[in-house]
Order: sequence, then structure tokens, then C-alpha cells
Amino acid sequence: MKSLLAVVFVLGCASWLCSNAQAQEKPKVRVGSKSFTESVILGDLLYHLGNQAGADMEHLSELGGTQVLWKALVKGDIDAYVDYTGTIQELLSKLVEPGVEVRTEADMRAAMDKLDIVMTDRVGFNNTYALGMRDAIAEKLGITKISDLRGHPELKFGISDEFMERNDCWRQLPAKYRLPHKDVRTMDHNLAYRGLAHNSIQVTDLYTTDAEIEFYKLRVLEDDKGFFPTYYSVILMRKDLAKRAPKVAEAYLKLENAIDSKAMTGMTAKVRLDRLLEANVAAEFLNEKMNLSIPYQGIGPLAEWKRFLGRFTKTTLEHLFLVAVSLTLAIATAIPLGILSARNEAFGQTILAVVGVIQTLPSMAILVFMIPLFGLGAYPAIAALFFYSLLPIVRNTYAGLTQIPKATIESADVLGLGRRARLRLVELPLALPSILSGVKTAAVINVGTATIGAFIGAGGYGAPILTGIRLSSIPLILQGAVPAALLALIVQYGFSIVERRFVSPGLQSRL
Amino acid sequence: MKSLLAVVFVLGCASWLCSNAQAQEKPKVRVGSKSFTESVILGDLLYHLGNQAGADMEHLSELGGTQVLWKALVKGDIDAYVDYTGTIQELLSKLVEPGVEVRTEADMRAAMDKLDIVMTDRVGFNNTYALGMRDAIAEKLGITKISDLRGHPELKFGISDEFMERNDCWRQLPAKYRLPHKDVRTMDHNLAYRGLAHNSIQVTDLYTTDAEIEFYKLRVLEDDKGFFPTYYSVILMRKDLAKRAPKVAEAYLKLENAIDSKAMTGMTAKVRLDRLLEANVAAEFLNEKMNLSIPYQGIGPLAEWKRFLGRFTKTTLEHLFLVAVSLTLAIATAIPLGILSARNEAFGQTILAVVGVIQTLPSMAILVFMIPLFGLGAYPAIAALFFYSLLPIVRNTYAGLTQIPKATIESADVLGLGRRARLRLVELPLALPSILSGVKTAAVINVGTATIGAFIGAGGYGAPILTGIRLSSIPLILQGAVPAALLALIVQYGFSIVERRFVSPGLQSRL
Amino acid sequence: MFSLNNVSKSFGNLQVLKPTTVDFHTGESTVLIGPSGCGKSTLLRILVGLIDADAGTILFDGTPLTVQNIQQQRQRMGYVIQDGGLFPHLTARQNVGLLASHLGWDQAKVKARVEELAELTRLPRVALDRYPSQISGGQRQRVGIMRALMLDPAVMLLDEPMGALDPLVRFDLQEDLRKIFRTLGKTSIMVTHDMGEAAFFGDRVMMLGEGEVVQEGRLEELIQNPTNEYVARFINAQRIPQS
Amino acid sequence: MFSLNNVSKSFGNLQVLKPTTVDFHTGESTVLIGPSGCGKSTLLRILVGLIDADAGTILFDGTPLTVQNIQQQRQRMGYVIQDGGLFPHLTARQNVGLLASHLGWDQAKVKARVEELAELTRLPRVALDRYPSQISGGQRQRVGIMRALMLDPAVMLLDEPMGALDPLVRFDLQEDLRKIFRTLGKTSIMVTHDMGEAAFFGDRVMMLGEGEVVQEGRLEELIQNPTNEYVARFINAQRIPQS
Ligand SMILES: Nc1ncnc2c1ncn2[C@@H]1O[C@H](COP(=O)(O)OP(=O)(O)OP(=O)(O)O)[C@@H](O)[C@H]1O
Ligand SMILES: Nc1ncnc2c1ncn2[C@@H]1O[C@H](COP(=O)(O)OP(=O)(O)OP(=O)(O)O)[C@@H](O)[C@H]1O
Ligand SMILES: [Mg+2]
Ligand SMILES: [Mg+2]
Repeated sequence: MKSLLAVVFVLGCASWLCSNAQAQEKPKVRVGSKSFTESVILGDLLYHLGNQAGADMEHLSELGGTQVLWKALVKGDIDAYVDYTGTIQELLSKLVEPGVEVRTEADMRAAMDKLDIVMTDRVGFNNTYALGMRDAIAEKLGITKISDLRGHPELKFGISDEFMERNDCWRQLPAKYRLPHKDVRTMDHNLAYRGLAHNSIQVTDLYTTDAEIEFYKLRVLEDDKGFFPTYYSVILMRKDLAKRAPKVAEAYLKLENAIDSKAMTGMTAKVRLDRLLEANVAAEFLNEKMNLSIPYQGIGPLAEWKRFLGRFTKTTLEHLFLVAVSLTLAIATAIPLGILSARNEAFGQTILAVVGVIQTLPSMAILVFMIPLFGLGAYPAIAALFFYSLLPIVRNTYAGLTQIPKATIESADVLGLGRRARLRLVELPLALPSILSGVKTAAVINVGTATIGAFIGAGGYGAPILTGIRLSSIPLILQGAVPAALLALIVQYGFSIVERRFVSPGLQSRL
Repeated sequence: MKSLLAVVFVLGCASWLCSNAQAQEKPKVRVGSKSFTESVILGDLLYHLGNQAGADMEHLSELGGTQVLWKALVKGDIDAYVDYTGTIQELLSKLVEPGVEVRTEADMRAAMDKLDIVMTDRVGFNNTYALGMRDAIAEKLGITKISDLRGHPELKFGISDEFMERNDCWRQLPAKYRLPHKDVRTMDHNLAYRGLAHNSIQVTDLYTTDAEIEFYKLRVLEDDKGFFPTYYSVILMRKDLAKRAPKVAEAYLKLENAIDSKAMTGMTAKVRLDRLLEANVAAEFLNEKMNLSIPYQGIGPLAEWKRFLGRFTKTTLEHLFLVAVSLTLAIATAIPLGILSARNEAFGQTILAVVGVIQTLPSMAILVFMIPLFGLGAYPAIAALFFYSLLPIVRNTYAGLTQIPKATIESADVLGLGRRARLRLVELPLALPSILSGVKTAAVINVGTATIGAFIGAGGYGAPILTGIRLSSIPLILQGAVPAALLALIVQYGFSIVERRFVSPGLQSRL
Repeated sequence: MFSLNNVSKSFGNLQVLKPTTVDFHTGESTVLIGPSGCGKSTLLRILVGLIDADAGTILFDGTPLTVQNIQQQRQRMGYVIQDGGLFPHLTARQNVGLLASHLGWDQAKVKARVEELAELTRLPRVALDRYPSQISGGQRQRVGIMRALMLDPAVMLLDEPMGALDPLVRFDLQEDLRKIFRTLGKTSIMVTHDMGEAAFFGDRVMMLGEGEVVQEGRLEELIQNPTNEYVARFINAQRIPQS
Repeated sequence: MFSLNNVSKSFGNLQVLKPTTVDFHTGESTVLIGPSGCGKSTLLRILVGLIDADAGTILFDGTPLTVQNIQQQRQRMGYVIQDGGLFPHLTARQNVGLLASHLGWDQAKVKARVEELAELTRLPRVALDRYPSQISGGQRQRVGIMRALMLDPAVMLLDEPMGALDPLVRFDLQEDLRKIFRTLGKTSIMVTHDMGEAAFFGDRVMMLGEGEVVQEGRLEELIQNPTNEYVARFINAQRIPQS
């Protein structure tokens, strides 16, 4: 497996080198994209295909909008990009002479032709509004298209504000399909997805290429009366491209009808949910679909692993930061407090009481109080963790110091060691096992509690755990919980080494 | 103060007894109410007034709706109840002969009269839709009525679905008042209140008697163009009541114009937010307003205190239950585990590792995993608390036992004490300070963590804290946090007593 | 009572006990003497099972001492160390009575026995209810002796048991203990650095040195016929107050 | 060196020291003897400031001992207790060198001094790098003596310092210590139960009993003219090996 990947990688690099070497004789082709995920992926598809077809490609990604891209295309700053029929219709309506109809795709294609732009056939998917249901429920009720909903008036709808308000959406939809449903609520789009998952609603509106469709296993109901406006994607390219780089233009035509909604949704999901790079997602798609071998990083088991590793490294570093800083501060504060407690009975009881009270404050409450002081991010979390780590250390320092036999203290006194020297040379070394026991407890609690960092934007292992709890995803929870547990073990082990190193062998008795 | 209250109470009881004694000669009067808070309070007002007027009252509370009450009134099953002009208009529209107009209150009163029902003048408040803003902001912008909004197009509106959709609400309101506002979102009514509190919206729709108006310190904007339909409350009573119990009928007329919106809102708030009984709220209102002295429980400083005490007792008992059960189980489990750890190095490290890992599990995750096993309520919370309390005790038991000087262990061995006797008579007493130190830490953490009980319906001090965090109410947070802190102190103090009682004076050395 | 066959013990590369074969007979009082660090305490600790010998076998009353039976057998041994080895969390009285109470003795019987022993060791009554840290060194030592005697064991192993006692108490206690041991036929093995004590107590005095038995016999024999110069010097080193 | 004026001490209702006025002169060796529990250790602990006297004043070198100056003054005192009072977490060498290192002595100098002292007390080199729990009773006691001598203090307070030493080591160490104390003019106060030691060491022997000084003088004087029957019995109680 590994060696196979290595070969692929080497080949990939090789082809890269080759392509660079031949760069001079190659036609230069530029493609563009709008600033949303789907468009960027489509732009990368054009980029890869062009490269494969021997062009020297450039992808001007995430440009400012339809107008920018269109003007760049007409001017020749870019040679091709992907747009949607709905948008194109609007665009053309202002460009063509009055009286010319641009309603069908054929109309559009004709109009484009006059502007020296080739509009390809549909790429294959329609990114528009639709209604969706959980696949399992739709299956059970035998619903595949919107008309089928008519037979199930008990279904609850949760739809977004926009869908509710748009003239071409909910205001007309029930009439068009004669839907009898009474329970129709507007709600946040994301909450609606969760509502579906928890079956508190059964139908929601969505975009046909929403990444969440795959994630939540939804079925997109067929718009069998053609109610929703169509937003089919098509490639727009300059006519001269076919002359300058015929192979590229040819290759782009291969995209016609190549990407269905599911494929597009899948790619978007990979970017949005799995955080893959658009270019890699596009490359993977082409390699599979067209049997190409565009080199890419970040897909396949190795890449999965790398991506996981990347995220893991990030949360680990964040978590370590929270733990290291707060624990260090806590140790540096709690040991002196413990010493003071042991020195003076009344003061000691007070300190222990105060530290105990701090410990009872709920983490959310501490965080709430910290925000005005530290804002969001790591610092309030560190402050909270700091407070939570004090008690075990203070108490065990106190206990360790007060349990030293009187005779030993007397020996030190009588030797003429001062208070501070006695503390440093005799008391602390003797109390060390107890202190370290407290530090270990504090460290473990700290590692566990540091997951609250996620509440307040400090990241750490709490982030996947929170997401996991929200999405009821055990694997995601484990992605946070397992490393947290491991970290706790490592921290414990680390302090065991400290213990072995710094606790005098003279004290290491065993039962 | 106390004696005054005692006098009031005695007088109250006395009048109760008197009224019972005279019951036989009294007219019997029944009143009714619909099944929502405001109506029940109004019913109780009628009840109290009737009692004061010497009738033998009965309040048929929370009946099924307008139709039920109306029919009961006409039939004579009840003698009076409170309804709203809007409702009455609708009601009458079906009852009066065609051609008769019932638009003004005078029309209604006339129609009622024909049905032998007396409709009083307005009780005084109008329970209808309105727009509301935070008082502070409205003050700053100088807004008192809806028209004033026109000068502030930057204000954001968050309105409820119902308000948005009703023909007599948002669909016409902007036109009527020529409101220029662009940022108008539909949102959940409760979220809208929170949005107001956080200033993410500035205007919302509300019912003029919403309890939250007082809670969130809102200003109800005057409907200066009379846009919203009026829902003034009036008392409907049978004409024969004036004959059967003239004093009662007379007393009811005293309610005319007696309750303004603010008073009604205040009463509803007392029931909804402070959880007082409707009857008590009604009694308090009458005593203040009409200088009566209807006996009641649960109002005034003493009652406030009693109510607080009641809630406090409840959360305390819940909290104590969580802490006591989980801590007892944890001590009973952790000390043996600590002993086993100390006995066998390898096993000990394993136990400490496992217990440490458990400690890192986030509480929400533990709760999520516990629900399938224990459902909701106290048990999953106890299980989670149990797990969280193990580490400090196990570790300190381990540390305490392994730190006993070898010579002492040898003394015990050589005496011929068996392993178990050695443990019981020598090792545990010597390790006791360390063990108790761990138990105290665990107890304090437990008291603090027990606030998670609120997440899962186990109650405890977490309940006011959670609500407080949700409502950003520091007093509410403190109502949970302060007793939790006190409880932690008490628990610590309790274990200090255990320590003084059970730790041998021979071990109590001091620095 | 004890039969050691080729018993040896090293700590690291320090051989504290060379393979040693020796018997301690029932009813006999043996006194171990020898230079500091020669292994006297180590030998007692091996007998009482606190240290495992590296090699060799030990028979106690004819049966080998094992991990299984050692605890039972220990109740038949009394072991006294110099500073008493008292439990710090128990009063003197509780220290002495601990095992008896644990074995279910009646409280009155425990109390009577403890007071009898306090009489024997001349321990002031007030010291009985104090904790070890609150009594004098000599008092602690006597409490240690009392604890060892509590169950009236068959064997007494005494490691410098009277080093911290004043001469008078020591004199009387020596007298009493010897009487008890003799009359009841108890076996005793005592380590001491006091030659007067060795002479008085030892039916047999055993001089250890360099990990082996250098010479044994009654102290007079050792004084008269020392095996070597060192034994002679050792035995005669103690200062005697000139009057 | 020490001047006690009406110093007294009670524990609860036990008066351990009746109001006592006594001087310990510079350069003089005083030996305290007396029955167990009579307050010898308590007296030393008062001198070294571990116990506060209930009443009376104590002058050290002419200045009163106070909480403020005690720590400084202690560096001029060496205090030895019977079991050494060693720090369990330090090796013998570290125990002895602790204060010197803390005061900033050069490591080589510390090492040299420690080894010089080991020579003096005849402590085997191997024992130097062991922890207290790993060495014999006599070895621990010698380490305690070494630690007290380390800074070459002006006053030595010795509480049964040689109770666990074998006769030979004890003989030699007595000789050496007396020589050191005499030549360097050190003041010493020693508690012992060994009359030979008392006779050898004590320029002056002080017999305590019932919380007061019963008699003082050279031991021969006490033997020849005991104040009372008890002193006579006490001094003569020690058994002497008959040869
Ligand atoms: N902390 C204390 N609390 C109560 N009593 C104490 C305390 N320390 C010592 N004592 C008592 O004071 C008396 C004197 O004790 P001290 O240790 O001075 O005796 P000593 O003369 O040194 O005896 P020994 O020769 O046995 O060492 C003893 O009876 C002892 O029980
Ligand atoms: N746990 C141990 N680890 C290493 N060495 C030890 C240990 N215990 C004792 N020793 C060494 O073994 C030797 C014998 O010790 P032991 O205590 O038996 O001597 P002893 O004859 O009783 O001496 P003393 O008369 O001083 O009590 C000593 O050199 C000592 O340092
Ligand atoms: Mg020994
Ligand atoms: Mg003493």
C-alpha cells in the first residue's frame, strides 16, 4: 500500500516536472471561479483538465461575483468559467437587444454565440432549492417526489426564512403541489437539519448541492412539477479557446453531463465537512471519473490520515497550550499557597476554604465571568483551568507538609537551618510525594476540563467532542475523548518520571 | 416586623374562621376561568372579592375555553367570569340576530343585556399585540409610541412567525405606520427576548401582558394609530347575581378600570417567573389596591423569603442527594481501589491510569453515555459524579499508604498482625490524613460538579445557575453558586471534624 | 528452637552474613555481641522473617519458616528493637495491647496484663496514656519491651533492648527478665553492647565479626580465652567507673 | 556558656523541671545522669530551643536566647540525639554535609571534612552513600555525631550519643571526642546512662531526679559521698562483667 502510494507520488512529481519543462511551448489558459465552495471546485476541475490537455493553466479563484467573471471572460482575462443558467438568463436579459427572447437554454446559447462565447451543455447538476427528507423516512413512506408529500399531511415542515419569503418558493409551492400540511415552521437552516435528525420535523428546504445532504443522509425530493427555477451549471468559454488550445476546449466538453447532483454534493462535502482542498477534491473526481491520474495530495487513506493528523496536531497543540500554561501557573501558585496554609493553621483553613469554593464554581459561570476580563479565546479558558487546578495541589502540599514527623522538623531546626532553608532542603523534599500526587490529580483534571476551551473558542480536544455531542457522532466524540485520555496518561506518566527522578530513594518504601 | 406579620396572620386566620362560621347563611357564588395564567388570576380576583363580600365562593378554574365558560354562564353553572372584548365580539356575532351591529363596547353591552348578562366596563387592560423595546434604549432614542420608530430606520426587528403571518399584524403594520425598517427577521418569541437583551435586535412583538416585559425591563410602545385590535377585559356576570348576592355584584364593579397593563403583567410575572400561586397573587393585589386584608400565604417579605426557602430547600435536598449518594459510593469504591493500588505496583499504576482516564471524560459525554443506562434524572448524574470523585481518593489512598515508613510496617508484621489486621489497625489509621485530604478534594469537586445535574433533570443548585446563565441573571447564578460554595465549605468542615475525631492525636504534628 | 543451616545474606556486594550454621536451643539465652555493622540486627531480622536470607534454611521448632506460616509463628516470638518501633498513632497502652485486643482478648484482661507489664518495666502510669512522641526515650524502650512480652511468647528476640534505660531500671529489668526467661524456660536471643549485660544474660555469648561467628561460649570463657587479639580488645574495651 | 536562672517546665500537670538555676561553664564537660523520665532530654531540648521553658531565663554566652537569635546561635551548637535524627531523604554524606553546603562551603571542602569525620567515628566508607534506612543503628548514631561536629561548634549537646555503639568504637570515640573538646576548649553537655562514660567524660557529673539537681561533682565524689541512698544505688547499679 505504502509503496504503491510512493510510486503514485513519484509519478505525479515526475509528470509535474515534465509539464514544467514543456511549459514554453504550451498555450496559456486562465479559468476563474466565484467565491463559494462549489464554484472553486468547478474552477479547479477546469484547471486540472486544462493541465491534462497540455495547457499552462492558471486559476483565478474566488473572484468577486458574476459581473467580475463575466467581464473578465469577455475581455479575455479568463478563458472559461462555470456559471448557472438562472444567472445567465438574468445576465443576458440586460445584454441582448430588446425583443430577443432568452428563456430556453438554446436561446441563451444563441445569445452567447453572438458575444463570441461558447456555452456548453449542462455540466449535469441543478443547484437550486428543493425539499428534502431523511432518506430512511422517505423510504418508509415511499416518497420520492414532492407530489408524494400530498398523501402525508401529518408531516412537519421546518423551512428557512428565505424560502418562506421568496416569491418563487413557499408562497407558491403549496398551491402548486396542493400540499395539505399545517405544521410549517420557519427555523434556522442548521437547526432544521438537526430537527430532521431528531425527527422533530420531517421536511425541510435545501439547496440541491448542500454538503449536509450527504452528511445527514437526506433524500432530495424530485421537483416533478418543475416548480423551482433551474440553476443548471454550464461552462462559458471564449470562442478563441478552441483555436488557441483546442485540446483544452475539447477536454472541457467532456464535462458535459459529467457531474450529477450527488457527485457535486459529495465534492462540496469533502471540502466543507472533511476540510479537503478544493483542488484535491477536483483532482480526485477527475481521476476516478475520467480515468486520469492527476497528481494530488490529501485524498485516499494516506491523505485521510494526513488530514486527520493535521486536525489532530492542531487540537493537540491547542489543548497542550491550555494545559501547560494553566497547570504551570497553578503549580506556581498552589504550592506557595499550600506552604502558607501549612505554616499558619487559621490562614491555612481560610485558603483551603477559598480554593474549595472556587472549585465549586461551575465552569460555564467562570467562563462567563472571565469574558469581560479576557475576552474570548484561550485566556479565559486558561484562567478557569487555573482555578480548577489549585485545590488538589494546595491541599496535598498542606497535607504533605503537616504530616512530616515532628522529630524531623526538630532535627532541621536544631541544625540551624533557617525557615526557608528548612523548607527547601527538608520539608519540600519530604512532602514531595504528596505534592506530586496532588499535581497529578490536578493535571488529570486539567486535561479533562480543558475540553471546556471549545466553548469559548480556545479549541483543543473539546472541539471535536462538542461537535460530536451536537451531531450525536460517537466517532467525533472519540476523536476528542481518546486523545484527551491519552494525554492524561502521558501527563501522569510524565509526573511519575519526575517522581522517580526527584523523590529521594530514601523515601521510596513499598508495602 | 415579625410580630406585625404574626398579627396579620392571626387576623387572617380569624377572619377565615368567621367566614366559615357564617357559611350557612351566605349566598353561593361560582366564578370561572380559562386555562391560561391571566384568566386564572382574574378568576381568583373574583373569588376573593366574592368572599370579602360575604358570599360562599367557588372558583371553577381552568375550564376548557370561551364556549365552555359562556355556556356555563348562560346556564347558571357559573355566575361570572372575565372575557375580552375581541372574543366577545366574535361570540356575539353568531348569537345576535342578523343585522344587529356589535362593534363598539356599547353594542356588546346592549346585546349581552338582552341575554341577561351584565357586561361591566373595561377592567382596565388591553391584552393584545404590541411592539416592545428595551426601556433603556427606547429612553435613549426617545421612543414611546410606534410612530416614533419611523425616525429610526436602523433598528432591527425580530418578530414571531404568528405576528409575521397574521393579517392584522405585520402584513399591514409597516404600511399603516410607514415604517422604513429593512432588517426584519422572524424568530422564536423567546429568542427574540434574548435578542433584545443582547441588543442583536431592538424591537419585537409581544402581548401587552407578557410576564417577560417586566423581567426584561421592556417598554411597550403605544399603538398611537390604534392599529392592533383591542382585547379589553371585562367581567361578564349573570343579571340575577345582583339579586342573589348584591354585595358581590357590587364588589365586582369595583374592578372596573382597576387593573392596568402593568399591574396585570406584574401579576402574571409573579406566577410565571416567581412561581407564586395565582390565588395568592390575586389576594395580594386586592389587599394593596383596595385596602383589604384577604389572608394569603406566600407574598410580602416573609412570603418571598418562604418561597425562596422552599426553592432553596428543594435544590438543596436535590443537591445533597446527588452529592451524598455519589460521594458515598465513590469513597466506598475508591478507598479499596487505592489499597489495591498500593499493594501491587503494576496493578496500582493500571488503576490510577484508568481512574485518570475516566476523569478526563467531559461531563456532557459521560451524561450522554449514561442516559441509555439510567435514563434521565438523578441516576445518570450520580453515576457521572461517582466517576469524577474517584481519582483524588484513589490517588491519596495510594499515596498515604505507600508513604508509611517501612519501619512501622515491619513493626506491625513482626507483631504477627495479619495483612488485613495490619491494614485496619496500622496502615489505614496512618494513611488517614492523606485519605481524608483526598476525600475532601473529591467532596468539593463533587459539590461543584453536581451542578451538572441540572442538565439532565436531576435538579440541584445547577438549576438556578443554568437559568441564570441563560438569562444572564447574576442574582439567579448566585442563588445556585452561593449555596454550592457554602455546601462545599460545610462539607469540608464536616470532614475536618471527621479528621479531628478519627485522626490520632499522635499524628497531629504542626509545622 | 531456631536451627540455621548455611544461612547467608548480602546487601549489594557487601556480604553481611557468610554462610552460617548455628542453633539456638530451647530455653537457652544467647547474647550476640560484635562490632557495629557486623550483622547482628540483620541476623535477628532474618530470624523474625523481616529479611529473607539469600541462601540456607531456617527451622523454627523443627519446621521451616515460610511465607505462609511466618505470621502465625511470629505470635510466638517477641521482637524488641532499640527505639521501640512503636506505632505513632497509638498510645503506649494501645501499642502494648494492640495484638491481644485484635486476637479478641477481654478488655479487662488486656488492661490487667498491660499494667502488670508496666509494673515489671517500672513504667510510670502516666506514660501509659501518652503517645510515643510524648514520652522519654527510656520510656519508649520499655513500652517496646512490654509489647513484645504481652502475649508471653516462647522466644524473645531483643535488639539492644535496654540501651536507653537508666542503670537502676536496667539492673532491675535485667534481673526480672532473666528470672522470667529462666523460670518459664523461654528462649532468648539478645543483641547488646554492654558486656556486663552480656555476662549476666548470656548462657552463651556469641561474638560476630566480618559476617561470621568468631567465638562463642560464656562471657568468662571469652574473656579468659579470646580466640584472637580483636576479641580480647573488644570485650575489654568498655570503660568501668573507677571508684 | 549557658546560664539558667530559675528555669522550669511542666507537661500538663507533670512538672518535669522544678525552677532550676545552674551554669554550664565554657570549656567544661558536664555529664547529666538520672533516672529515665527525669527530664534530662527535656533540659537539653530547652537549651537548644526546641522546647520553651515555662519560666526563667537562659543566657547563652551572656545573651538571652530568643526566637530571633536562636537560629543563628544553633549553628554554634552541635546537638546529637540517640537515634541520630537523620533526614530520611538524604544519604549519610548528604546528612552530614547539608548545613555546610547550604552555607556555601566549597564541595571539595565539604567532602574532605565529611571524610575526616568518618575517620574519626570509624564509619565505613560504604555507609556514607547509603540512606539512613539502609545502615545499622550504630552507624546511624555515628552519622548523627558527624553531623553535629561538621561545623566545629563551640558547644556540644549530646543526648545518649553513643548508646548504640559497640564497646570498641565507643571507647575510641570517647577518647577522641574528649581530646577534641579538651584541646579546642569546647563546652559539652552529655546525657548518658553509662557510668564509665560519665566518669571518663564529666569534668562535672550532674545527677537529676524528680525535676531538680540532686547532686553534682566529679563522679568519684558522687560515688564516695552520695547525697542519699538513691544516688548511691543509682550510680552503682550498672553491671560490670566479672572476669
Ligand atoms: N511532649 C510531651 N508531652 C507530655 N509529656 C512529655 C513530653 N515530652 C516528655 N514528656 C514527659 O516528660 C518526662 C521527661 O522526659 P525526658 O524525655 O526529658 O526524660 P529523660 O530524662 O530524657 O528520660 P530518658 O532517660 O528515658 O531519656 C517524661 O516523663 C515524659 O513522659
Ligand atoms: N537495607 C540495607 N541496604 C543496604 N545495606 C544494609 C541494609 N541494612 C543493613 N545494611 C548494612 O549491613 C550491615 C549490617 O547491618 P546490621 O544492622 O545488621 O548491623 P549491626 O550488627 O546490627 O550493627 P549495630 O551494632 O550498629 O546495630 C551494615 O554495614 C549496614 O550498613
Ligand atoms: Mg543493630
Ligand atoms: Mg532522654
